[in-house]
Order: sequence, then structure tokens, then C-alpha cells
Amino acid sequence: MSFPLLTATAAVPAIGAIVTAAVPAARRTAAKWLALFFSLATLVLAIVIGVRFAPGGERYQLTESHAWIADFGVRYELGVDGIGVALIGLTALLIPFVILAGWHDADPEETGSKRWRPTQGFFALILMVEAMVILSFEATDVFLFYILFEAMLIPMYFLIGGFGDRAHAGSDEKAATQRSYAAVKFLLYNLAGGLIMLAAVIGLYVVAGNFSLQEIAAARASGELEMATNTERLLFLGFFFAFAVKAPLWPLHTWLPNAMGEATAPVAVLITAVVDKVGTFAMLRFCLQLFPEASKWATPVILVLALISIVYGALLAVGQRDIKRLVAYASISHFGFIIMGIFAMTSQGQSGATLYMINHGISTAALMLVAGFLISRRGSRLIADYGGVQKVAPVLAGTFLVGSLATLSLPGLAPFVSEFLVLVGTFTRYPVVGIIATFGIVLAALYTLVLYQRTMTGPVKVEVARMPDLRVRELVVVAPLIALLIFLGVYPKPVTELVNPAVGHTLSDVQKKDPKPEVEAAK
Amino acid sequence: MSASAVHSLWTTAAPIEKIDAPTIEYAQLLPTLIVIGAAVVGIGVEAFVGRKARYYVQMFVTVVALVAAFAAVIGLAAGGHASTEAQIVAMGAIAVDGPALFLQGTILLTGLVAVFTFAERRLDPQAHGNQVDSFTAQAASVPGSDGEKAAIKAGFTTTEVFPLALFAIGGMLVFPAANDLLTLFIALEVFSLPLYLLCALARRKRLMSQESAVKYFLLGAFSSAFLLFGIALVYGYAGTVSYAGIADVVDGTVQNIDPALADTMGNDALLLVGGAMLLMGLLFKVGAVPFHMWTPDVYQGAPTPVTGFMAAATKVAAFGALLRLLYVVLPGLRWDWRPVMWGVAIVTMLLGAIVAITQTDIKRLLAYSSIAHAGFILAGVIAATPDGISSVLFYLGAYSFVTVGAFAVVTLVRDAGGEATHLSKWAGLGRRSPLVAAVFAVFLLAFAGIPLTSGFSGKFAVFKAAAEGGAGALVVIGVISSAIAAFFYIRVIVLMFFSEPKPEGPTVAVPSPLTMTAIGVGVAVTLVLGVAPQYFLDLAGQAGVFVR
Amino acid sequence: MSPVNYLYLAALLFAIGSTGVLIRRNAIVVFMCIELMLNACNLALVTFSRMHGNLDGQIIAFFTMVVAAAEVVVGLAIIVSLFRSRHSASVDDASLMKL
Amino acid sequence: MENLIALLVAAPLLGAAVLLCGGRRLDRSGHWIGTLLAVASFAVGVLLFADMLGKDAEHRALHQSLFSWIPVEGFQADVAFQLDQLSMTFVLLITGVGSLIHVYSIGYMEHDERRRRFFGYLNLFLAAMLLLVIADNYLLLYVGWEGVGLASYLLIGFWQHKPSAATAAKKAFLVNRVGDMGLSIAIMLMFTTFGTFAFGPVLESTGETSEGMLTAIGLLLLLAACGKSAQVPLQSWLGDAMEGPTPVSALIHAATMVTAGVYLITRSGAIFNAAPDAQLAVVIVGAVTLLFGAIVGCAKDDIKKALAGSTMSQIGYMILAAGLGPIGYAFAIMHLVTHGFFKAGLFLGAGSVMHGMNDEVDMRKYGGLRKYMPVTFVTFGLGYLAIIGFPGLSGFWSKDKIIEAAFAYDDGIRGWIFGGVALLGAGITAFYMTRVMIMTFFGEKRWQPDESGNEPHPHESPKSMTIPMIVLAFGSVFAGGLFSLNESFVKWLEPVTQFEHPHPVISVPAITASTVVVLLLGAALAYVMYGRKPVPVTAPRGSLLTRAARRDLLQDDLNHVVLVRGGEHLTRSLVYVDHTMVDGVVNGTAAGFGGLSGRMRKMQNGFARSYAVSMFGGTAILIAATLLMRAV
Repeated sequence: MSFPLLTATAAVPAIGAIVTAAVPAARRTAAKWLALFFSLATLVLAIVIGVRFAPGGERYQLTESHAWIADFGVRYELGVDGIGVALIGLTALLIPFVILAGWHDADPEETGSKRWRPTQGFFALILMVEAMVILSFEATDVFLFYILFEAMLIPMYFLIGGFGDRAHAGSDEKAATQRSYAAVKFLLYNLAGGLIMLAAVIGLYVVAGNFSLQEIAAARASGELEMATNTERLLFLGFFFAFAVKAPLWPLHTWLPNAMGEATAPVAVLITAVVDKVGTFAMLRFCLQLFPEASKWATPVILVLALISIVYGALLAVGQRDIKRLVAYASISHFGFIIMGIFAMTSQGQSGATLYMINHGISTAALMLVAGFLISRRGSRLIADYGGVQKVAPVLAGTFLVGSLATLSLPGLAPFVSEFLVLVGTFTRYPVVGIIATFGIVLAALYTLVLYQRTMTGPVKVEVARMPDLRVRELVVVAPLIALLIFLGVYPKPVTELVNPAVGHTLSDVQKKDPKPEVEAAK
Repeated sequence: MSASAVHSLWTTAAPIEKIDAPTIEYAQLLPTLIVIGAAVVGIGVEAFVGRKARYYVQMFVTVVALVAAFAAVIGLAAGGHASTEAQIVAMGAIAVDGPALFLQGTILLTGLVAVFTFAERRLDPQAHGNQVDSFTAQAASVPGSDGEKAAIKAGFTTTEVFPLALFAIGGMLVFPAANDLLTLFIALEVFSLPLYLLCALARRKRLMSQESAVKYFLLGAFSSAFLLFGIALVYGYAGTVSYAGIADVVDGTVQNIDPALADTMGNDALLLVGGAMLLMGLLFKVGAVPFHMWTPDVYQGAPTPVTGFMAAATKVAAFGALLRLLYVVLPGLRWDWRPVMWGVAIVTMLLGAIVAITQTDIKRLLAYSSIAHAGFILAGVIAATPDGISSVLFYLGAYSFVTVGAFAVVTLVRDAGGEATHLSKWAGLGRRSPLVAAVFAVFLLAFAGIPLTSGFSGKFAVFKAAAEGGAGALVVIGVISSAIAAFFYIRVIVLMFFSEPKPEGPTVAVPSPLTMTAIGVGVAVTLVLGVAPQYFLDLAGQAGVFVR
Repeated sequence: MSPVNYLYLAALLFAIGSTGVLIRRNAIVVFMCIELMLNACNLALVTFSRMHGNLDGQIIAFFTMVVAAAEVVVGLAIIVSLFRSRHSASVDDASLMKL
Repeated sequence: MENLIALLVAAPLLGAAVLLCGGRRLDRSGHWIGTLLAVASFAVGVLLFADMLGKDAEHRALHQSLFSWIPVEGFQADVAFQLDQLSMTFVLLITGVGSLIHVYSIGYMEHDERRRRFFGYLNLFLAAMLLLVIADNYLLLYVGWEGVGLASYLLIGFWQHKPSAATAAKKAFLVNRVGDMGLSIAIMLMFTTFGTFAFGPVLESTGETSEGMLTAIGLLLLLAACGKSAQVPLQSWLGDAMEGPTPVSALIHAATMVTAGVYLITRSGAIFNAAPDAQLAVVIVGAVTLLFGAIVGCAKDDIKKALAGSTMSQIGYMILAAGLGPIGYAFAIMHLVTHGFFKAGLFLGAGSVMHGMNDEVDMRKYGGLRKYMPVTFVTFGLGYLAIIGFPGLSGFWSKDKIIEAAFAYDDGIRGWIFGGVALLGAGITAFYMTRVMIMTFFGEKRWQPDESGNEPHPHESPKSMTIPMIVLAFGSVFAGGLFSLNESFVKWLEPVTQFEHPHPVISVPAITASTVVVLLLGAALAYVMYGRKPVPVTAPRGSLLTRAARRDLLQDDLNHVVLVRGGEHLTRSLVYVDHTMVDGVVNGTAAGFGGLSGRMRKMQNGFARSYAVSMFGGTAILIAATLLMRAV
């Protein structure tokens, strides 16, 4: 058999995690470099996947399949379609930046015993998350996916709860309590979703007798596997609930602002740019493929919820006082767009949604990381504590501006392409929804520009007067992201070509065709 | 009553010419015999070996016995007694079949690991230059009295715990294999009585220890009285106490029906009431709601090694017996007991999970968690399918090791007053000793049923079986209550890792290889069964058939 | 007269015993009540054995006596040690552990 | 030849990239690089223009396709350019005026340490604006559309340390976003209707869809135009935009960007022609705005704000004309170009004045400046004559035609109304421009030393500033006449915009005559009010209308009450809802279980006997249940 590329791509960071964790307490810096090395190695493998993957070819490629738990009908089955490749690429790409950005976030204040090695733990956990996320993008076995979907919560949980944002308004005690509250909320919320999904997973097994996505999908398509309407709907809801919590979709979103607010900026990026993508990805791959009828049945409700997320998230972002919470609510709004695009069930919508996952990942990373650098300088997350930064740290302000512009999806930057695709894709089938969603772009402009104005412009505040501009390490983190934003905004073709066939498959799963233009329809 | 009546009373039983000696298949009974024998030897040791040497001799005897017994079990299983050769031995008193051997193996291993924690002597500071374990120097002496001090000074140790444990294990080995009600009852008592005593033998907090023993004893005896009455009624219904016989009568497939039998057979109330009382007796042992109330108090008061041993082994044995009773004796009554068990399972899962949320003592917390788990296992029992049996067997195997391991960790966290079991003392443990905290976190995650731990595999197995057995609603309630349960496991993790250590916090004692083995085995099993459970699932699957 | 009456008696004794367990405070008395329940069981067993005309029930009865004896040994030991350390045999006093 | 088109955009884009990423080391040379690249772009434009003139009218349009931008199933967006006469006109205007203003800025921004960045932004603007006018599909146009928005945002807020500037910039962007919303929805509508949004297919197949659809698209495009071109109701940002440096006001907020709306409507002519209702809406917006702007312009004492009002009003003329269909398009564009010259000139003049007056903008503190800055005076004066439409100068030719066309809207009452409005506008224009002229250059000097005691010393500006003003002055004087020589301009545009001769309700000479009369009246009135008696340094309270006009006819106040306040309340209440209700449910559930747990705990009261009770009860229930099961 050929070289198990997919397994390797997930194994490298996993091994990296173990190695990093094993580094003795004193050799903190070594651990950092090791982590960076392994993340880069993963990136290389991800690129190899991208090269080896033939967009036009089989739906699932580079597949691997090994017996695992026969009693549960579970196999270790991997395979990637275009969407998977794209998201693996995103993950592998972002992690090195996350690691670089978090370089000093886990340096221990000189308390704690010799055996207490937070730095090692921090980077090991990040790599562990990467491994699980990548594998979950590759899994074509529902059970395997579920296991990762749940397991990745644990390292995330420790990352959020263990390494909080040091720039905290309240006392250390208060900070600790709020942090663990956020972490517990994150874990329980997602665990609850996951357990509901577990019931559905078991139900699926009872109905289908195995967990292989391809087999089940094939059986569904060929009609061998009949599902009673209600069964299908219940199972769909079980799955969708978990994904909607993870995504997150209104009204299941409240864990995100806490988590992103309390976590360090890099971890916040990890949450919203990487881990949450698993939720939207799973909607595309599992909900639509396994339960096409139910998906169509649920579409109206989901679209409404997505709309609410878009507008509601944006409005709340306007109302935030805390930079990171603002970004969090902005993300909720963006996830609304993604979910809307998925369930519009048009090629533009779903290609747009997939593209949106990528672009949102990059743009949020850019904005959030710069915000993190800003916060680390001033030691406060409150917007009101800043002002006139532009004058003292022009580069920082500039990058921050680009990040903001990407967030309001300015044409020429990557997010515009995806957002417009989603809007068009939705509009062609649900014009009203599309129009309402368009208000989102105005609100986006509002909250990003208000944020920029309050923090960067105006007279220079004394506290920021001595603020240093971006350091080299920080520039190394931000510059490539911005370059990527511009490149994908001008030339998204590589990604769209990767994604289009996969989207085509998904649409044929749900037996939906794009609505014809009026003019052609008339002919 | 009239003389004639009296006369008839002792003549009805037909005069007996000669009694032929019973046939005993010693080979098949080897595991039990070894353990019981070793226990008797242990008594001898207590009587004849000098104080200093006793501890070592006892430990040696116990460990050897358990290992040998386990080897015997493996031998029997290898000899096909688990599947093809499964048979009923000792004049129908004991069944040697898949479930029996699987559970006996589990009990023996857990027992072995538990005995290691019994023998741990490095945790408590030395008293007058003598290493001490977690058992009282002299059970007879009044707590805090001069007698006790003298005993400690003299370096007495309660080495009786080893034979006691052996007796208990012996009883537990028979319990799930018992093939008639009498054996069931005797086995129950044989493993209960030593446990009552073990509970009373804590070195620290002796008042609580004694209290727990009293509660356990009185309630245990109370429940066994019910069990016995149930036995009486069922016997009255079926005219026999052998499982197969009863099953035949229940199914109505019995050959020669004499008038008396025909008379009682007509009266289902006997059977139903008796059956219910039998169930009650067993549900008490597994700690199912509403027969659970002894669990928290006893778990908290008993010496922690004993708690671990009880929590793990008793559950295994009791569920084994419960399975056999429901699957061999009362399958004919399935439509009567299933709904009832549904109710019991639901309340057990929910109450265990909910009440645990507000617990402040780690041992009580684990007690309630064990109640919740009993509920999960019951869900598998209810499935009433071969899958159900094997899933329960697997769950028991997975669960028992996690439990022993977890309680072993509890013994390590100590302050001046012995073990620091109050949760507030565990704050910031992750900072002081990351390793211990991490290990405990692994156990907690396994309890919570997080994927890649044995807890998840087990939970998935039973829920799957239940769903296939048509108990979908039960599964939903199951996942909900495990969501609730997750909360307090997480709480402990938060406490250990995310809160600042208290200055006067407890220290983590460095244990001897004994406890380390116990914990190590626990972790290993937890992870192996979590990542690659297939082999053990097969084992359980093959062992999933009862002999009649 | 029909042996069924003995069953009624047994049930009655059992009920009395269990009631005693529920209402009496003194551990010894509670324990005695349990013994009473066991004996009720014995009576029932013997009666059934008489009705079915086989010996199983009577044999069990003998075993039960042995078990009861064993329980006395263990039980009294525990209760006595409790009494010595608390100077009270009331089961209600022994309530350190609760909630 | 068509391969050069990309260069138009590439040159300034390169400039922007170099200047913005170049860092401090380019501070000394940055402005030259910027100017050079702007001029280069202009040169390319001229080259293409020459080539275009070489061909016959029908085959002048050039097309260049670079690469496929967003290829998705059933959705094709390309980066492709189309350079026809319309685009060409804009290209020349943008690059030409743009280059001049680059030159001007070298002097104007001399003392600003962020000059390099300023030129970077200017180049960015040029690139975006050129992209806007040479894009061959609406989506690419949208990119340029938002690009100029961004550039305008950056340039208005260039002096970010001034909160007013930052706010103005934000406001401009947000108001534009509302318009952009219209554009993007319009594009979506086109996609669902025609399956594409490239100019060619869309504009050719307008016949194949319903008029209702076209009206919808038209109105949405109008919304976009309103945002970008500061038309009522989205005009409120333009006044504040004057916070930006004056060259910016000249280039972006007078000559080029604000006219993008006119371009959009003219470009989409085919759609509007087929949707009369949409056209009517356009005309109305134009008419309303031209009065609105004019009235505001009369009341402002800030010279730039006065000019901004005038810009609003002049663009009103263009929009009105564009709304008139084939009879108006050509004149709309023509007025756009001439306006580009004289309004840019006026702004540069104003800038020059401010430059000499320590950045004083209040005309009441000017007076009699003609002695101090003659060049500025002359150029500004010519621009003035042009804008009021003094016979013979550029403004006259273009504006007069628009008024004619307005009278020709139809031969009914509407013709009279729109014509009348246009005419009236001409009068008011004359009034407020005369006012500006007089307050600035005539009368006594009214400036005093400011609180820090240094009195402004008015002086003429350096060559780099005066030369562009002179060039533009030439444009303001002759362009109009040039265009009107045997209708050369109209003929030039005809292939793109078609052309029909307007048939006004009254005879053309009459209109011309009345126009002249009206503007003379306006000018005279202004002279009477401001020329005869000295101008008070502090503004008198003024009439109700005046006060309203000073506050932009209360538009901002309305926005503030309705949008800002309302929005604030909405967000605040939503934050509350999110915290208490949505999140409250979650925390409530947790708390609920906690409480339940606490209560159930009590059952574990430590008494063995009560445990026994529960066991006993449990058994009873068990037995009862089993019997019950059998019973049912």
C-alpha cells in the first residue's frame, strides 16, 4: 500500500505534541522551537496533500482504511475531498503563526515547582489540537470523526482555562475565576452538544449498521438504506445541534465570547479560526450527505437562525467594550454567513461558504493576533483604554486596519469574494434572505471602523504614548497573513477550483440544482 | 394441630434408602478453591506466624493465591469452558461459563490490584519507627484510648485484612457463577461479611470508619433478609431453587407437575413478589437508586483502599449475579421486569449525576459517580440481548480498573489529618504535582466518558446495545445524565489545574511500587480500552452466553 | 389445618421484623429485628418445603441459621466497637457522614 | 494596444504599494515617485486616446481580459477591462486632474511629515478610480467603487489626530456602504436575471426581462449613485469630508470620485432607458439635490463647505441630466468634465488661500485677498465665472444644455418643473459663488491675530501650486467651448450613450436668455447683500432657513436622532438581552441543576434508619410495579 499521507499529516503534530511536552522545564525555548518545527513540517505535508490531490478526480482521494473496532462497526477510514484539503491547508497554515504569536504567552511567572512546565504544555496542547482537527477533516468514518470532535475539546479546554489572557481588568483572583468559568462553559456547552450527537451516532448505527460515510451515503443514494422521515429528522437534529454549538449558531453562541475573551489571542484564533471550522465543515460533509431530506426540511429554520446570527452578532459587536469580545461577536456574524451559504444549497453559496471558512480563518487570525499584540503592550482589553495608537505605532495600526478591512470584507481582500459568493448564492434561491443579510456588510463596516477609530485615531493617550511598534517576530506573523488576504482576494482561483467539484458532489447528494437565470429560464 | 396432621408432616417426605456422594468437578472450581484455601491458610498464618513476618507472609500468600486463581481462570477459558465446554458443576450449584469466567477474571485482577493498595505502607508517616498501612493498629482498641496508643507503639498491624479480602474475593467469585438461589445467598453473605469488617478498620478517622461499617452491616443484613424472603417465595412458587428448574417452571416447560407444584405454579404473585425481592437484594449491592443510600456514607468512611476494592469488585460480582438471574432464571418474565428496571435505571442515572454536582468530598463524589455508572450499566442489562450481556461485561471490566486506580490516587493526596479528601484541599494540585493530577484527570475523563478513554468505549457499548434492544429513550436520558455528570468531573479538573494552590494545601506522598502498579495498571487499561478495545470486546462478546 | 397459615405467620413476622428495623434506635435491637426477619424466611422456607414435599427448603433453613450466626459474630463485633467508642448504641447517633 | 489598458491601473497601484510598504527611507523621494506614476498613467491614457481617435467611431472600444477572477459553477467573474469613449473620457479627466493635483500637493503638503503616505493614498485612489471606470463588469466596478471609498476614507481621515477628521472619514465610509449595499444587491439581481453581470451581456439583453425587474435594478443603482455622489438622501457625508486636506477635496470630492454615480447611471443607460420610473426617480433626486446643495452652499461661511455644497448641487445637475436618458447623458458627462476643471480649480484656489492664511477656512476672516494673492485671485475668478455659467465659459455650455434637456423631460408639467428647478439652481449658484468670491477677495481685510498672537501673512503660493491652478483655469475657460464646436463631444460619446436632440417645452434661445438673466440676478443679489456693506466677522443669527442651511438642512440631526441614537439603544438593549436572556438560559440551567442537587442532597441525612426506609419503600414500589405490570 502507498504511503499513508493523511495519517502522517495528523501524526506529525501529534508526535510533536508528545516530544514538546517531554522537554525539561529549563529548556523552555527549545520546546518552542520544536513546536514551531513540527507545525512547519505539518504544513509541508499539507502542501504535499494539496499537490497530490487531483480536483477533477475521485470524490475522496488519498483514502486509507483499516479495521479498528469491528464490534462497533468502526473502521479507521480517511479520505479528503477538495473542501477537506482546503481546510487542512488552512489549519496547517495557521498553526505556525499561532505558535509564533504565542511565543511568550506561556512563559511562567517565576512561581510553581520545578515540575510545573506551562510553556511545554501550552505548545504541546496546540499541536495536539492541530493533530485532532486535521484528522477530523480527514475522517470519513462517522464514529472516528465523532471521537475526534469530542476529544479535541479537552486540549482546547486546558488551553483556554490554563493560559488566560494576562491583560485582565479585574484582580488575578477574578481573572482566574472568569477564565475557568469560560473554560468550563466552553467544555460543557460543546460536550452537551457532542453527547446529543452521540445519541444520534448510535441511532445512525442502529439504522445503518456501520459508520462508513461513503457506504452509508452510497446506500442512501441507491435507496438500499431507507430511513423513516422522522428517524432521519431526529438523527439530523442530533448531528446538527452539536455542529451548531461548535460553529456557533445563534442562540447557541454564548460560550464563544467568554472563551475568546478570556483566552490568549493565539488561543482565541485557534478557537474561532480552526476548531470552530470543524462544525461548519461537518455540516457540509455529514448533515447534507447523511440526511439530505432532513437537511432540506430544516433549511428554512436554519436560514433564519443564520440571518439572526449575522445581524445579531454584528449589532452586539457594535455594543462591545472589549476588543476580543468584539472580534468574537464579529465571528458569530461571519459564521452566520457560512451556515447561510451552506444551507442555501447553491454552488455559489457552498463554494462561497467553504471559501469563507478559509478567508475568515485568515482574516480573523490577522485581526485577532494584531489585537493581541496591541493588548499585550497596553495590558488592557478595553477599547476605551486606547487612542491615537496610529501616531506612535503606525505599522501596528496599518496591519490592524487591513485586518479590520478584511473583516468588513472590502473588495480586493479575500473575505469579499467569499461573502459575495455566499450572498449571491443565497439570493438566487432566497432573495429576501439575501437582501437582509446584505445589511450585515453595513454593520460590519460600523463595528470595525468604530473599533479602529476609537483605538488608533484621535489624540494620543498617555498610556500608549510609549508603545513600541510591531517587533520582527510579530511582523513575521502578520505580514504573510496580510499578503495571503490580498492574494486570495485578487486570485482565489486555486481554492475555488479545489472546492468546486466537492461542492458539486454535495449538491448532487441533496439533489439540488442551481436556479436558472430568469433570462435563460425564459428561453 | 391434630396428631394426625403432625404425623403426616414428618412422613410425607418419602423414606430415604441411601444417599450417593455428590460429584464435585474440582478442576472447574479451582479458582474459587484456591482463593478460599489461601484465605484459610491466611487464618493459620495469623495464628502461628510471628508479628513481624506476618505482613510479608500474608501478602505473599494472597498475591500468589490471586495470581494462581487468575491463571486457573485463564486455563479454564483456554480449555473452552467459556464457550463450548461451558457446564454446570457441583451438583448444579455453580455454573462455569463465559460470563462467570470473564467476571471471575476481572474480579481476581481488580482484587490483586486492590490488594496492592491494601499493602501500601509508605504513605502514612512512620509511627514509632514502624511502617504503617491504612488500617488500624488494633481494631478492638477504642479510638484515642491508651490501648490504641500502646498498640501503635508496639507496631501492631491488622494483617487480617488479607485473609478477609481473600474471603470476600472468594465469595465474589462464586456470586456471579451461582446457579441456584442457595449458593447465591451464601456467596452474598460470604463476600459481604468480610467487607463489613474491612470497612471498620481505618487507621485514621476511626469513628467514621466504624459508623460506615455499622451502616453497611445493618442495611446489608436488612437487604439480605429481603433477598432470602424472595428466595423463599420463589422456591415456594417453583418448588426448586436451581436456576434451570425455576426457569422451566416459569416457562411452563416442566415435565412432571405434582399437584402441590400445580397449586403454587398457579399463583404468580409468589413469583413476582419473590422475584422483586431478589432483584432488590442485588440492586442493593450494585447501589442502584433507591437502594443506594448506603453507598456515599460507606465509601467515605471505609479505608480508601477498601473503598476502591468494594466499588470495583462488588459491582462486578453483583452485576454478574444480576445478569444471570435476569437472563437465566427470569427471561420468561422479561415483560414484567424490563419496565421496572427501566425506571430503576433512569432514576439511578439521573439522581447519581445530579446529587454528585454539589458534593464536597472526593470520596463521596466518586460514590455518587459510581451510582450514576450503575445506572448506565443497567441500561445495558435491560437490552436483554447477547450484545447487552457482552457490553455489560466489557463495561464492568473497564470501569473496575478506573475505579481502583482513582481511589488509589485519592490515597496519595494527604495532609496532617491523613488523606485530604475535601475537594477544597485539591485546589492547584496540578501545579504541585502535575503527574498525579494528570493521572487523576485521565481517570475523571474516563468516568466522564470522553472518547479515547475506556469510559467512552464502555458507555458506547452499553448505549449501543440498549438502542439496539429498543431502549432508545433510555439512551437519550443516558447521554443527558452523562452531560450532567460531566459537570462535576470537570469541576475537579478545574480545581486541580486552574485554581491557585493553597499555602496550607496537602502534599502528595510518594508511594511504593505497590500503589504505583495499581495506578499504572489503571491508566494503562483506561487508555488501551479507550484506543484499541477490539480485543477485549471480542473477549466479552465470546463470553456473552450463559449456560443453563 | 393448611400450611398456608404458616406462610401468613411468616409474612407477619417478616413485617414485624422490618418495622422494627425501621423504628427502633438501638443497634442491637435493630439487629435482633433483622434476625427475626431471617427466621421468618426460615419459617416460609420450611413451610414451602412441606408443601412441595422436597427437602431443599429445610436445607436452606439450616444454612440460614449458620449465616445468621456468622452475622451475629460480625455484627456484634462491629456494634460493640461502635458502642465502646461512642458509649451509645443508638444508630441515630452514628450520623457523622451525611449529605 | 489594448494590452496597455492594464497599465493605467498598474502604474498608480505600483506607486501605492511602493509608497505604503516602502517605509521611512522613501520619505524624501516619495512624493516624486507618486507624481511620476500618476503622470505615467496620464501618458498611457493620452497614448490610448490618440490611438482611439485614429479609428472610426464604431470600432473605438478596446477590451482587455486579464484573468478569470472568481470561477464558480455558474458564476463567472473576470478581471477584464473595457475602454470605450465613455471610459476614455473619465480616464483622461482622472489622470489629468489627478496628475495636476499630485503636483499641487507637493507644495501643499510640504510641511507634513507623513507626505509619503499621503501620496501613497492618492495613488491608491487613482488606481481604484481608474479600475472603476475601465472595468468591464459590475463586480469589478464594485471593487473600484469600494476602492475609491477606502481611499477617500484614508484621505479624509488623513489628519487622524483630529477626532473630527477621523469621525468624518468613518461617516463617509458608512454612508457610502449604504449605497454600496444597493450596488451589491443590484449585482445579485442582475445575476439572477441575466446569469451574468458583465456590461455587454447585461445591457444588450435588457429587452428580455420585465420592466419591473429593470426598475428595481435601476433604483438600486440609483441608491449606489446617491451614496457615492452625495445625492439626497445620502449626501450628509460630503460636507464633513472637507476635513481632508484640500487637494483631496479637489480631486476626490469635487472632480472625480463623487462623479462616479453619474458614470454608473450613464454606463447603465440601457437599463434606465427601459425603466422610465427609475429614470423619473433619478431626475427627482437630481433636482432635489441641486437645490439642496445650492441652498446649503449659500449659508456656509467655511469656504470649503460652501464649495462642497456647490459640488453637491452641480452633481445634482449631472444626475438630473443622466436621468433624462439619451437626451441628457452626453451633457451630464460634459458638465462632469467641465465641472472637473473649474471645481478642482476652485478648490485648489481655496487651498491656496488657506495656505496663505494659516489654514483659516472661515470666509468671514478673509476679505480683500486679491491684493495679496493675484494668481489665485485670477484663477479662482475664472473658475467662478465658469461655474456660474457665464456665457462663453465652460460651465455655460454644459449647464445650459442640461437646463434645455430638463425642460425637454416631457412636453407636460414635469418638463416645466424640472426645467424651472434647473433654472432656479443656476440663479442660486450664481448667488452663493458670488458670495464666496466677494467675501474672499473683495472688501476690507477681516483677519485678526489668533489667540497665540501670530497674525496671518497672506502670500501667494509656490509655483508647484499655482501652475496646476493656471492649467485648470485654462480648462475652465475653454473646455466647454471646445466640446461644443459642432457638438464634437456629443458625437464622441454617441456610440456609447446614444444621443437624441432634446425638444424643450420652450424655445432654446429663450432658455439660454433666461439662464443668463437668472444668473445675473443671483450675482447682483449677492453683491447687494455682501458687496455693498462690510461683512460681519461673526455670523449674524440669520433667518430660519439660513440657520437650517448652516446645519445642512438638519439632515445630520435627523440621522443622529433616528439612526445613531436608535442604533445605540438597540445595541445596548441587545447586549443586555444576550447577557441576561440567551446566556441566562444557559447559566440558569446550570444553576437549576445545582439547586436541585442541593435539595436532593438533603435526603442523605446520615440516619441509617431513613436509609432503611427508602430501601423498604423502594422494595414496596418494586413489588407494586411488578404486580402492576402483570395486571395491565
